[in-house]
Amino acid sequence: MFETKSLMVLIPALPLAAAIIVGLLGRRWLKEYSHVPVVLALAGSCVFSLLLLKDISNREPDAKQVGVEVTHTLWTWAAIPAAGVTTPQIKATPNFQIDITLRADPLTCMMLPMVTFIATLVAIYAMGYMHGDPGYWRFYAYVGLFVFSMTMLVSVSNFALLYVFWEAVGVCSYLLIGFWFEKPEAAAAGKKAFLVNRVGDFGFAFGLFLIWVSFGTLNFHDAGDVQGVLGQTLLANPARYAEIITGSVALAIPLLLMVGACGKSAQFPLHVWLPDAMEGPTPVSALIHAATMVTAGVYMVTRCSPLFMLDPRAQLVVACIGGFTALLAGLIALTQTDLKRVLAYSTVSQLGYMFLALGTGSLAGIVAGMFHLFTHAFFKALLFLGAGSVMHGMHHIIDMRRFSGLRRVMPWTCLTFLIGSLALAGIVPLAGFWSKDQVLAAVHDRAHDGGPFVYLYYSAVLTAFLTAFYTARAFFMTFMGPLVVPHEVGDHAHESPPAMVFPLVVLAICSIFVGITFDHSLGDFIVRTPSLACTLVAGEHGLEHHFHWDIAAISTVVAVLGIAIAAYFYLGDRRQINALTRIMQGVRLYGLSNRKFFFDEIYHVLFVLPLKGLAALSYLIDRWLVDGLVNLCGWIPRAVGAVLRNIQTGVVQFYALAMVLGLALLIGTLLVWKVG
Amino acid sequence: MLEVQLLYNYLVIGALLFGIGLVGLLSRRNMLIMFLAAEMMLQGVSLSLVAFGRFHNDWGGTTLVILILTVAACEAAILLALVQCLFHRTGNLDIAVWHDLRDANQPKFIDQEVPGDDAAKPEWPTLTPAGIEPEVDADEALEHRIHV
Amino acid sequence: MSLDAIKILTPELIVILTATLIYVLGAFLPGRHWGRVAMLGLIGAAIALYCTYEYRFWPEGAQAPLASVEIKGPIAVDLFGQYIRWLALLVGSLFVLTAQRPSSSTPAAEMVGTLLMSVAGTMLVGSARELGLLFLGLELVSIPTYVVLYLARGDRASQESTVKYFFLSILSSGVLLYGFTFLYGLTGTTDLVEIRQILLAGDDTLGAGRLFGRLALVLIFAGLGFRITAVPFHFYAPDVFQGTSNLNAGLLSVLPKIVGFTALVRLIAIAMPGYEVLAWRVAIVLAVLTMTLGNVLALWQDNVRRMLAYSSIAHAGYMLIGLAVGLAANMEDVSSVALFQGIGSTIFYLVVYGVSTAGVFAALTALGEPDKQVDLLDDLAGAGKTHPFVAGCIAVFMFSLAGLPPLAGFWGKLSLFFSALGVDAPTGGDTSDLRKWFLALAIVAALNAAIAAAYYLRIVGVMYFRSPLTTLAGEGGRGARVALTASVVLVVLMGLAPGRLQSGANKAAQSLLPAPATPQVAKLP
Amino acid sequence: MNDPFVFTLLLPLVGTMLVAAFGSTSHVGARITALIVSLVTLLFASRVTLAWLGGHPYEIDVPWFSNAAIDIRFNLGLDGLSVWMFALSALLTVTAILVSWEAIKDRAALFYSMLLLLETGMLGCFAARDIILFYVFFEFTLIPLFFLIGIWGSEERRYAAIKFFLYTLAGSMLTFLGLLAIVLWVYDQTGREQMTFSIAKLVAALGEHPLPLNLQLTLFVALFAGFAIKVPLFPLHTWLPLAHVQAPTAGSVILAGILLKIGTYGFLRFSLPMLPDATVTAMPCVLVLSGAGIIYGALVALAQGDMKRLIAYSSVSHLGYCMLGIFALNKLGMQGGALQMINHGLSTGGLFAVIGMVYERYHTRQIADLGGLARRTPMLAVCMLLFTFSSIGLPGLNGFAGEFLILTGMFQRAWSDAPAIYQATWMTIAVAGVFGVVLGAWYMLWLVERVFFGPLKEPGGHAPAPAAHGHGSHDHHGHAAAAHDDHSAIHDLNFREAVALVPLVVFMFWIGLVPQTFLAPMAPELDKVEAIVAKAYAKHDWKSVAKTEDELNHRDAEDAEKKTEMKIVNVVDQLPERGGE
Repeated sequence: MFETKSLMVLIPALPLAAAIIVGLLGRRWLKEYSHVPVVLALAGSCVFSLLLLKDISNREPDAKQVGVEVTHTLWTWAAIPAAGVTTPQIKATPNFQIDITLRADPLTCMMLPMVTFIATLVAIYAMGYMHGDPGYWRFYAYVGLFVFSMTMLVSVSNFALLYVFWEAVGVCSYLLIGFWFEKPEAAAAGKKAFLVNRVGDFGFAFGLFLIWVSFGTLNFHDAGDVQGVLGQTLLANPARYAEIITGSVALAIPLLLMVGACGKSAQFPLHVWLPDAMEGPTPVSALIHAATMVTAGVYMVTRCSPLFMLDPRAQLVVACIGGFTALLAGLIALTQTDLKRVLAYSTVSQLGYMFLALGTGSLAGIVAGMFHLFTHAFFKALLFLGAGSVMHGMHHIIDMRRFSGLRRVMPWTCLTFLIGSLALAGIVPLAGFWSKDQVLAAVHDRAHDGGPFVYLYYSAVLTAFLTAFYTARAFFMTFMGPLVVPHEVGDHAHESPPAMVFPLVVLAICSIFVGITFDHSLGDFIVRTPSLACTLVAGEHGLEHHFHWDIAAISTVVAVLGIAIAAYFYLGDRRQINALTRIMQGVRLYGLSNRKFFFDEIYHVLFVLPLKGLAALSYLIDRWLVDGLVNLCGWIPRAVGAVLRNIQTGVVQFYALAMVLGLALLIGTLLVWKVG
Repeated sequence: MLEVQLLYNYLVIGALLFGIGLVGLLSRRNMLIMFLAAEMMLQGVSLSLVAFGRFHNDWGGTTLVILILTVAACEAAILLALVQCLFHRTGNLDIAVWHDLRDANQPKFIDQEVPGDDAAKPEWPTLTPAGIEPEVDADEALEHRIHV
Repeated sequence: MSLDAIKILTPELIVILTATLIYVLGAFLPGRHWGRVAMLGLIGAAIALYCTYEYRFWPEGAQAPLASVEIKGPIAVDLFGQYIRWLALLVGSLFVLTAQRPSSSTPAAEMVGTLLMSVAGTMLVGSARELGLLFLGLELVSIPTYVVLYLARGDRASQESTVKYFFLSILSSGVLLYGFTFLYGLTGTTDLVEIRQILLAGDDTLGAGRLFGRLALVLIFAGLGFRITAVPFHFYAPDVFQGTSNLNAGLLSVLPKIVGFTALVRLIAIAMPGYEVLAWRVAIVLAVLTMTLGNVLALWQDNVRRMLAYSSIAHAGYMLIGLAVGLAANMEDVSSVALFQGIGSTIFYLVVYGVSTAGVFAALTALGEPDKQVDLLDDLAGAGKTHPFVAGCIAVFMFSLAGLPPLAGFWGKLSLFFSALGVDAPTGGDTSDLRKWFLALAIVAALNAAIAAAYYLRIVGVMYFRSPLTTLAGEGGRGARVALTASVVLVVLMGLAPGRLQSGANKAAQSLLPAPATPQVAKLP
Repeated sequence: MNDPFVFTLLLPLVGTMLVAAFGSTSHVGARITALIVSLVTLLFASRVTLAWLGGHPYEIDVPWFSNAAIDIRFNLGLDGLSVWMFALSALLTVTAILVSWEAIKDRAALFYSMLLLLETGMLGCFAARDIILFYVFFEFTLIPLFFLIGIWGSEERRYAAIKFFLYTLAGSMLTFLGLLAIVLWVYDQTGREQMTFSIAKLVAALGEHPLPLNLQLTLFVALFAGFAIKVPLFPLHTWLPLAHVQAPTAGSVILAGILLKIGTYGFLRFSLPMLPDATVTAMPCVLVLSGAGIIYGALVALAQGDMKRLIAYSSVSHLGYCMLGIFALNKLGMQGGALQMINHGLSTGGLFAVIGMVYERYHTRQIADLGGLARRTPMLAVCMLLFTFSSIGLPGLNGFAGEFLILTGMFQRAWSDAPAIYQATWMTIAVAGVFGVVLGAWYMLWLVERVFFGPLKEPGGHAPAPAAHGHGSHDHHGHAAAAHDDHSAIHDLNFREAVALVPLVVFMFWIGLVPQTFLAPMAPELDKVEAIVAKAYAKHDWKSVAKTEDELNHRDAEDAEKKTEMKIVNVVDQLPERGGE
């Protein structure tokens, strides 16, 4: 009943309105009711997203248009006519025009419902979890702000605005991580997250500038006669891409965009901030650091897939980063004792999977990546919320060594956590299996013609095994074994209130059915996005689905093997695992994994200390050298004065003598000079 | 041609007078003598003026000379009053006494004793008979030279 | 001198008569209100000056514009003379006001009378057109200054300053007179305008070639250099200022400068046309030395009057710039108009400097008390709190002397820099080296202004930022306060509307030369 | 003459008298009068600005010091470059008065009159269309600030006031010579009728008869001396931290908010349009200096322990961006630079106001003494966060709009149309610019974290028992009983302080969300300047002129006797006076 353009505006507007209302009124009036406007707004925008999804899905792309897209311009952000980029490719001097334009195409329509649905569930969950916290209203204001920024990030149609909401989402995560600002670790973690994101944005900004200089515009869509970077005209004949950006620029733009994506989605070089982000409240971790914000990087790479297609080396780099991060995160997650840290590293690992899929460079790979993103959002949010309810029960203690056998105390959390773990491990009926299968299939197809993709395939399988192992380990250590409860909790360890259990159940159901229902339909829907529909990406024959029995078999075997070994070690009396740990500690491998491969320390030594040293040095220079020079200039007149002071001896005859000498000098010059 | 030659003679003498006056003003330390030297400079000027007047057959020069004389008389009057007051304060006519007004960091002007004629006969140290108070030479007390 | 010449001199006569009246009556009638009588005298002189300026007593024939040629006799009643006489009266009245409450030891009548005498001397120099009268005017300024210096405070320091000033002054007047002799010798006449014509005519009767002329030039520069405290002759200023009272220091820093620059302009710029090439080089060298030494040494001084002495030396340097430009631009084959811009700016600066300095010393007198005057910079500490109005005025004067925009000093510096940058040598001649000299001069002047701001700020800083050490009595007398307010109003007014004064100064400079239609005659061999 | 311009400028002057009259008794009278006067001036200033935006600008053009030869006019009028700075000056003065409401007790009348004098200077400076008038107001702003820093500053105020005054005066003396030389050159070229001082006529005249290059370079160095010190550009910035740390809050707000922009405004108004060839020749050098300034300012800010000094060095870095934008010499860069001038005014003005408020409460500026203030004063922490995000260029706020345009402009200059020999250096400068953004985020957030987040720590009162800190477990329900004795009186943001900050926040969001409303009015004027400079850039051959960095360095201009040939005509003063004066 709503017209498409008004839908597109309403989806981000509702959470913003709610955030402003709670922000202004929350402190004095709403207090404990400040969740009401936010939850309603999120639910509303979720319904609108579904309506938009239905509206876009039944639009048929006409012949000459590549894919389906609807753009709606709100107002002009900045317009500098003829800002002038003088490159041979661009004939007229383009003007620097940035308008606030929203777009709706299958890719956005897939992301919007996912984000809003999970956000609503998390908001409901947080009613229970954050109950009684003095900053209750502040939490919901930030959540509203975050969902607004995320929905805008996904539906904006200009690189500059993508950068804008890229950083806006970063700020919301800064505010939410540092929610309990009295805790110094939380404040430091918030700052760390923001700075690492900023480093990522450093690369992203340069990508932007290169695009502006090469294309003469930053718009995705075509605005008037200006051809958008991913506009219809360019996508119609992708050969012109090769003409516009050639050689090193073709490699530079995708890599720089990848740096931005790494910063946001916590990939290998810039992954250090995500585990520390666990300092924030758990609903935040569930919403932001599992389901929505971290996926922004994957969304952006998919959106710009035509740019990535230009240079195979770029795709390889993306794949390698993805594969390596997956493996690395998997290894670290093995020895983590903090349940949330385990889940954090599993998120980094699964994101690595998605980038690996995108890196294969085939349409099937991209679709697999997006599908894995879609399913991962659900079961990872479920796992985080499960961990949250454990913390809620265990008086905020999440160290797995302090408790075990909680299945008796929290049956519902245990059941839903089990479903989530199995989904993550990739057991057959559940969501994880189908999406991981598609990813492995894509990598397998690419591995046919040899080259590095073969090793990536093997590392992917190994990571699958590791994922299964550490998920099962986490589940067994928490819920299996004798009931041990940390002394602070005393005797009142309890199941979480219904407000927290309901989202768990809903997410569990989704984790079960999402995989099967959307296995093929999601792919067919996404392919109609303009950037994916163009021949450069889709190739001649588009997307065909065929189920790889062999890969499905391998992944299931590997998953079951992982769970079995975990069961062997962690069920029962754990003698073997303790022995194995001691061996590993002997050979220092255990420390390596537990201390997160010392990346934090490396970065501290490589970047933080040198810069602080340089800062101290430059302050010294400023105080002594630069200021010294200025004072020197100030000192010269005084020095000259000090010398000249001595002629004023006070004796009259000295003065008379000096006067006569001056006169003699004058007369001497006029005799010698003979001028005039 | 005689005229110009005659003029040059006068001018030379005038210049000499001026020079001597100037040197006198610089070297002597007695205020009265300094003033006299200044007057001598003016005399030199007057002589030159009269010579030029004579040469140009114009009375301008001589009128100027008369003006100079009157002004010199005024200055003489003022000087005498001034010197009388200064003598009243310091007891001698030495210009070098007046050097209190000087730049902050300048040392006091010490009047180096010019080695007088008595340097010829050195005073050997003589043993004074015990018990007699050595008599103090009056001149030693004054830190300035008596005959200025 | 014919009767009408005396008519022209009525203002001077009135001032001198008042002075004598005060002397005579002062001897008989005790009482200390001679200041008011002196003011009456000055006002009378002003009225007289106004009348003569309005030619009411003029002989009928002389209705022509103030071309001084027609009037024989030593008086040059051209606009330049009028300008200087008005300035003398203005500054004179400021000093007489400040002198309303002399210290207990000074005889009031004699003090004020002598003050009037020196004002009369300045007016005489302003209108002198003949060597004799010029010398008389110069001495009429110096001799009363000896007396005033001695009368100031009767203690050892004031006596020392008197004797120092006396001897160095007679030395410089001796040198000056020797310069006059050669000038007279060269031309055979003592009338400046005739000297100019003879030198322009250029028949060398003496056969001594350029020697006598250049000797005269240098000697006159030396003689008058003492008056305007140019560098090699500036030595007396700091010591004499330190020794004497604030009133005398003001007197010494303003009147001799007015007299010195008037004489320099009349003698060198006008009366010796052939010798510009040497003259402007000497003027530039003197200007640079004077500015730099004045500013640089002022940084070290702790005594207020010593610092202001060095500041007055520095300002003499700035005024020499105008003179140098006037001289450089006055070469025969250049349109002599540039001359006025140079000398015009000097005269304008003279007014600005005169009023500001008179104001500062009036303020210092106002802050002190007759028997214990303000000496050290620390005495002024905290004056901003204790005497806000007087301190405010001193701050205005300091910023004006530093040349900061909203005040008169800025326009003085503007016109000086303008003339320095805008100097244009003879169209034919090689302009490059002349240009280079004057550009360097402008830059040195700009740097000096920056250095000068340092010690002016120090005074303002001491007054406003520090807490008072000694209690400032502030009974310098109502007269000093009136003088202070008058000069601060003048400085601010000149700052806001400098237009009329600047064009007045330029026109005064123009009037120095009879219409440039004089025949351009070949240079002396 | 009911021209609102005259009212806008005269009001603060009248206000000074009023404040002196009312305020002599108690500081309450003084501050209320000052507030009323500044609000009325703000009203008039906005009326003038809106009139200009509405298309029918007000202007005054009255002869001030003009005779036959010289024509100095009292010529005021707004245009693209100066309209926003004019309005911002009036706004920030109100903020400054509100911020120093309780802070200033002794000699309040003198304080507020100096503040109003400063406002006249600023308003006049931006509205002046005549060179001498500009210079008069440019120097006039020095005196009030000298007193503000000198009398009401903190420990080293005397040294800071004198150093600030002398440093700026030395530079501006040379600028004065440069301006006079320009006027004389135009006078000579246009046939010597009357010497015009109006900026528009000079630019037009210089368009037809451009100065020879070496003369242009000398004048550029002279102008550079004055404006670069004011900006402050990298090597000449040492007066800024000293002046900022020692100045009272109101002084810092106005000094950072407006006075620094007179330098960049000077470049845009004088150096670029009048000396285009010299600007292009000096461009590589200035770009290197501003790039270095960005990184250097950020690094030194990182190493600071005093809050105000940190913000001062951050302004060095931010103004490095402005200069980078302006000297990128393309449309994007210049519009970004002009916009950044306003943004920096708002964000740094706000930052100094907040720090002033913290100082009012705790009487310390040392970061080490403070901690966790967000719990004690939450609203103040929110404002601090807002201003910090604006100053580190967070999108959605004003900082981002300016910085994005500047960096895009600089990249475009370095990438697509830079001469071969300079391409590498300009690329590194562009990289330095973007890296500066990261550094900016680091030291600003580190400041906010140490002062506003973390456990509550207040100077004097002992730090409250820290909440139990087990790993992962924390006590967020109740707060440890904080027994701080004398700090209970610390109140959060009161109404007056809120009123001082709210307008800044409103404008920050407005510029952030819709920068176009602020860019459009500036565009025509900037495009004219850009056209002149672009023409000079086009015909400039890069290989011949190898400009050494130190030759351009301002300090040489200040010390060395400059011996460059300069052909300037003398001032002809018509002999007979036509008509009465």
